[in-house]
Amino acid sequence: MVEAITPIALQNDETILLPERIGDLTGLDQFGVGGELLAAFLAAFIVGNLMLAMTGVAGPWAKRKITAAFTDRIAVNRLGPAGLFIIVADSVRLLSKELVIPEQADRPAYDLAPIVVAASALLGFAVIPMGSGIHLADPEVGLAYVFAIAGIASIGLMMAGYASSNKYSLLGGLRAVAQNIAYEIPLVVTGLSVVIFAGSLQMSTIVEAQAATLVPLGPIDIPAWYALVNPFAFVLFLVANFAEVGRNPFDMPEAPTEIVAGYQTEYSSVYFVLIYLGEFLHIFLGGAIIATIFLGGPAGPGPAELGIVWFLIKIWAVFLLTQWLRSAVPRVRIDQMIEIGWKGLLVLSFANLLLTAAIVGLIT
Amino acid sequence: MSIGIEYYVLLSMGLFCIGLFGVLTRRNALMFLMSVELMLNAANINLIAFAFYHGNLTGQVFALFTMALAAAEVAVGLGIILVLYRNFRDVDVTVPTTMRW
Amino acid sequence: MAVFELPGWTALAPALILAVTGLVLFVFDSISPNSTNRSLLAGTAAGGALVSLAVAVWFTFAGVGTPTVDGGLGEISILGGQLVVDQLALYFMIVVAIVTALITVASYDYLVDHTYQAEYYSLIILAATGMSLMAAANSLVTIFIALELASLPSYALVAILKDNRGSVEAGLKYFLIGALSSAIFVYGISLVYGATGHLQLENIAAVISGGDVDGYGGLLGLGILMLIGGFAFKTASVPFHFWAPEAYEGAPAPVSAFLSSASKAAGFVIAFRVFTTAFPLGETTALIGVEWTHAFIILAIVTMTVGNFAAATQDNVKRMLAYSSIGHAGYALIGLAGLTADGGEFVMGAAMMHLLVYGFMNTGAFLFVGLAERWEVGRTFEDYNGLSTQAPVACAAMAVFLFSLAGIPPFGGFFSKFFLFMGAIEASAETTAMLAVAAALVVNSALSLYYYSRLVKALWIEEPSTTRDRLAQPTGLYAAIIVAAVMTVVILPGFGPVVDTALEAATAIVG
Amino acid sequence: MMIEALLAVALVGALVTFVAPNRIAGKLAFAISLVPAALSLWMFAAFDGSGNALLDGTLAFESQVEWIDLGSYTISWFVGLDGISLPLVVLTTILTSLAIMSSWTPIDNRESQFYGLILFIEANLIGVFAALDFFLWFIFWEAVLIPMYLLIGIWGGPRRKYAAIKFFVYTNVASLLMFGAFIALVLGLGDGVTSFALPEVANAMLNGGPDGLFGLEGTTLASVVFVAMFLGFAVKVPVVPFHTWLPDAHVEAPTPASVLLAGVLLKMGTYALLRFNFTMFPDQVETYAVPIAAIAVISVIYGAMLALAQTDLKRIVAYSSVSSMGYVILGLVAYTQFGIGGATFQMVSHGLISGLMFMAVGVIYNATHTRLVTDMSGMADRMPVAVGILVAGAFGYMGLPLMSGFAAEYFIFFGAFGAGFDYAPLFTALAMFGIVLVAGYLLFALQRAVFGPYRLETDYEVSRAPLHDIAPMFVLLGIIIALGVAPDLIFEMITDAVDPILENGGEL
Amino acid sequence: MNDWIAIGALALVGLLIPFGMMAVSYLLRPTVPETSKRATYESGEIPTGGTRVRFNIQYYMVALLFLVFDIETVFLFPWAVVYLDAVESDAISLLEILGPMLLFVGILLVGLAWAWRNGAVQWAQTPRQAATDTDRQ
Repeated sequence: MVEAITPIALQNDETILLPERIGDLTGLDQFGVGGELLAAFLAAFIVGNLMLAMTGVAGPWAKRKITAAFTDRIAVNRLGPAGLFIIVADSVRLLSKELVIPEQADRPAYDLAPIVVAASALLGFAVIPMGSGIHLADPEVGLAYVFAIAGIASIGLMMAGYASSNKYSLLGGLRAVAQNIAYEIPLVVTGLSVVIFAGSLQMSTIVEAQAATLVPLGPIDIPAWYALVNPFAFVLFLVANFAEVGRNPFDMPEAPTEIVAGYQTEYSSVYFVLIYLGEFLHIFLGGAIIATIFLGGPAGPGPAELGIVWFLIKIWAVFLLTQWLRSAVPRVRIDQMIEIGWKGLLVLSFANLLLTAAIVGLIT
Repeated sequence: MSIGIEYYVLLSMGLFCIGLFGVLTRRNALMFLMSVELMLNAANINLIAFAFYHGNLTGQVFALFTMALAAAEVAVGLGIILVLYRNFRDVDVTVPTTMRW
Repeated sequence: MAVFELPGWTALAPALILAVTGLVLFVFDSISPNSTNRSLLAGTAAGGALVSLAVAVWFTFAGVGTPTVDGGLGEISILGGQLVVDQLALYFMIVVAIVTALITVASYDYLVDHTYQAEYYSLIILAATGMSLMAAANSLVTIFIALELASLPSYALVAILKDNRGSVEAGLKYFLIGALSSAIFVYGISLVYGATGHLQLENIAAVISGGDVDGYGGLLGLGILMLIGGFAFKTASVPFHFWAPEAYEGAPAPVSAFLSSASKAAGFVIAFRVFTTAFPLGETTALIGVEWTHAFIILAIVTMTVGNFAAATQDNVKRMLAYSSIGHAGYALIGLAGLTADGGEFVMGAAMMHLLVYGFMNTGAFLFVGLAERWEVGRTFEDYNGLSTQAPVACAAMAVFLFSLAGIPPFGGFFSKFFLFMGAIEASAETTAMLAVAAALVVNSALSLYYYSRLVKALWIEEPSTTRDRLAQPTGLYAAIIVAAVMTVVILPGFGPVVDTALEAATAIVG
Repeated sequence: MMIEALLAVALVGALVTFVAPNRIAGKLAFAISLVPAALSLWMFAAFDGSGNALLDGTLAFESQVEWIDLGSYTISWFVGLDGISLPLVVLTTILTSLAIMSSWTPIDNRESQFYGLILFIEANLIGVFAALDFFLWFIFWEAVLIPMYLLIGIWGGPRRKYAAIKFFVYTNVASLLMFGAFIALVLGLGDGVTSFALPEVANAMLNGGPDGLFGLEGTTLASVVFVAMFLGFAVKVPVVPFHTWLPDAHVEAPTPASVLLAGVLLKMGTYALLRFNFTMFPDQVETYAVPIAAIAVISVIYGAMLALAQTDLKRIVAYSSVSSMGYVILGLVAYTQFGIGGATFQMVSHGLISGLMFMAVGVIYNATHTRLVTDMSGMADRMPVAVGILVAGAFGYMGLPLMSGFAAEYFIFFGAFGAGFDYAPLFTALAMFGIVLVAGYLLFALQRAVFGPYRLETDYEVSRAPLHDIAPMFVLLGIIIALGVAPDLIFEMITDAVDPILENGGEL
Repeated sequence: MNDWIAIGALALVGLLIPFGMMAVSYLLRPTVPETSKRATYESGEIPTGGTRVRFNIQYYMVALLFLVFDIETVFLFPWAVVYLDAVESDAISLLEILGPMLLFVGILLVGLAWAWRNGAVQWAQTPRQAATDTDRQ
């Protein structure tokens, strides 16, 4: 009874994905499966390092610059143009620090946590269409996949908090989990209100659906970006997303004034780098999701080859917003955070979902 | 890319047996719960694989329901285990012996 | 009687009414979380159960499920046959509703100064919803969902006395074995699905009859075996009976009554439906090489023997009742063991009658134990000595329950048990093993008379071992117990309609 | 609907009395029990049936309603009276009223429950004698046991628990045996019968009989069923060697319960024997006539000898009942008009006489708190009336002419002499020897207990019994003498019901 | 070309990068073993007590709540996906498409309201509540 399993649900295959392009360019696709695998690996390598580079820029440099600007200071400006070389210096500094591991640390978990945090964030980008053909994979369950992968991070945080055997870390981890789960549901449900418009979970389809014209405004057409179609959902999603990535005003998992640094208290050297990296990747992943399902993905004026540029601009805009809030908004208390999540956002997101559905049903 | 149905069945049976083993050997209520979850997910694998195999979606849909019910079961179970801990200061299923077994 | 003018889904009314009642209770509790307004909550719950009962009875007499050739409305299938309302379904909906009503009324007194009033009642009602959905479920999906809907609240109910170690332990054990069995059940479902490619019972039967599953005989057989495991848990029969004594002894008495009567009945209705509808005996035997009735013959004998012999050795009344309920599960299993390729509706009908009568007498017996717990007279036979000097009426009712459970006239238990015996004899024409079952039935009944009359002796003949002060007379408990006793007696002259309904339902499902 | 009325009155009365306050329970129960008594007497007067209930005779007060339809079989509410059952019904109702009155003195705790149970028993006894559908009959039959079990268990003497359990177990096992046998018979009859109505089963048996079951062929099955049912009923009667529960039960039971036990419950066994074995299985009766007769005679002699050895008055009466029941069996197995008729007559008469004896003993016991003949002497001085009635009853037992006992035994012996089976005269002669023994032990006991100088080994102040203790005994004595003077009061209707039985075997 | 191969490849990369960085740091970093520095950091104080502290029950409540609510989205996903097609195909009325989900969410919200009113999602209790239901936790 050896029979092939034939997938039922068909996906739209017209989008040409990065691995195939590379296969064409390098001629790897003649070499059968092996070639395909190699091509896929190359593509993944490109995407991975792109993200790495972005975080590299953001973490040591952009973050400081932005915060400095808000606090009317001049941040790093010694090394290189506009102090850009601080990136190299910082990475070397951090990597060459001694790795101090607490005695009662729960070892395997303690070591795994940073990797989980970093890798989970990176994996999310697999399905994000970044324009200019930089689109690694396009499964028909893309959106669900992203939410699922992003959710893994909280496991990593919990591991970190638990394994460090430190009261601060434990509390931080718990807070991180409580916060993630509190805002996971509003996030997903609001995302679903977009799916109702697009009628698919596939990222490429969602992006294409936003290419339509909402209202022609003189010469330029306002595109049907869902941020414009359903701004309410956009705001909800934005708020929930900030809580998900644990940034102000929802950064009590690592509230330095309360519990030192939360789950990362006991981490140093490369482990700290990884967690730090993971957090920034998460911020960018959140930005990527927002850009994709609300801001039309890589869409923008000019030729399609510029897609990646527009996409990066949108991501960085979200990043900028997070940093802005970081310096502008105070931190909420844990109980406030929980109540906002369960009593406010959850109800609002359900209401948004049903209203969207009703309106869509009525107008069509 | 096509994989024979029997591999899926073998996988799920393996998973099921692991879960059963855990159920039979573990004394910690939480481990017991996890083992049961393994068994349920083994069933899910079966359902989805067979759904592809038979070319109808019934199995997939049922798998969704199974997940939901499994979660509900875990919720109730954790609640009971919490009360257990309150009363017996332990989550070892062999500790409570108020009534003879 | 304008049932047929209503849309199809209203045929589920008995279950839906219960569901709504449960939600209403939740709303009550959301409005005033700490309210312990017992009369309101118990009233709502009992009211819902009674309305559901009334509707089910109305449908039955309005002819829902009776074949249209007999002037009935035919069976109504909902959601494309996922649920089906026929006589079998209605019959067991009635059983569940009756038990639920008794329980809720009795709980009114049992739960005095209990913190979680509303939760308790809504859990009871939701579990009842699940059970009456089980009666109507016609697809392995709906069966599993209804089963869980009935089980999950039950776990919580058993453990609802949070500070009572016995209750918590009982809840844990009930939950662990329940979770295990439901996992096995789902795996069985997945295997059956793999073999047949369908989850709806008729389609499964069609595939099996078509013989399209040749390659998967083994898979199917294994799946059926696992399904039997699931039923065994729900009906508290071997091999998944371990939980029963613990759960029933530890749980609050009304909950024990609920589980041992309604839950058992619900478990049996899905067993009846699945094995008669989905796995037609002849064709299935051709595929898996062995008749599944043999499994039930063995289970029936072992279960009734284990239950009764264990019960005979108990000193704790509640535990004795728990084991005896295992024994009764064994009796009811005869209804499945006696099925034959070309009939057996009589024996199945007998099992259904037994479950109905059992719903009254067993519930009453457990409620009496609840009354005794309320009086705090203790748990063993000795503690019950001479209760009749102080509470003759309740003790008379208990005597009625016990003699009826033992199956001696003039009580309802006599007829149902005798019909089971007749059915076994009848079936023995096909399978000689049924003679052994009939013999086991007789022997176990004789044995059960011993330990039941032990309790009667303690209640009526022994002198009180200790001097008790006056015993309270809680209204609700008394009312429930007396109603149950009256029904146990009255059902004997009224057995005609019961037999007709049960036999018609069985014929409809078997034939 | 008369029978339903009887049952309804008794059952409702039982419930009412059960919940009535203890003070008035006794009087209330007596008042209620008068209604069935009156009704049954009216029915006795208005009796218009003829022939045997099972052998398509015309029934009196018949009513039949379909009850349960099992497809292949139907069970129905089917009651009716014929010449055999009517006298027993009357006996039941009258004896119950008198028993209730006679228990006002001895019963002094939980009265309401006591009288409620008595009335419940009465209802079921009426049902047993009136029911003509096997299931109906069996339900009443079994329903008698539970209240009697409780009566003995709660209000009995020192060894009451043992006695109650013994009674319960013996009779239940016997019922189970009999029940299984009858079901096997019905199944064996196959399509011959479509219901459990006794007449139908009887007809099916008499034309053709069963056609085998589980590999047994018809005649074997019939014999097995006959033996099984005979054993089942024999425990109830009881006959030696199944009699051991009886002395315990009688001695431990409170007086009124013993009255009912000896007066009516034992008759259930013989009545069932007559209805089932001796009506449905004429061939088997002829086959097993000799062993049955042997058992009967053994019961007579052995019972009498045991009675001779007792010093407890109650025990003496109990064993004497065993021997009297032996006469009944003998009469039945004789299978002649006078035999069976006499047996039936003996049921009634023994019911009356043993009831009388137990009451008398009870009255004496109430006063002296002892029943041992060795403890007392010359009671005649102190309680002349009670003792007088006791003596009268004893003479009734011995078969003094002009008392019902004489007529009954005369009929039986007359019938047994003419019986068809081997050695019938021999058996009868042996049985007659039993009378001598009866006279022996009764006179011996009386001579020691009630005559001679007054001596009492208890420190109770013996006074005359109150009227409501004596009155029932006078009533009974009256009936006994009436039946003795004019047996045809009931013997006619009895023979009228018995004759159809003999048409299927035996000789008129 | 299956998408999941690419995703698997990215997973590989996602593991390679951390391990690479670890390798680099292993080459660079010094190791000066000294036990005192490995003690648990509590803002420089001497660590007190174990780290397995019993934390607020509310974390647990919220987790349970999440377990139930998050799983319900399992049912929302398929519905949301097919919703548009279902609406556009006028085979079935809007009520049949929207009604069940309204009912479903309605029941969910009843549950949420119950949890809300019974303080499952409430971090700190007001004194009144603490007085009325002490064993709520």
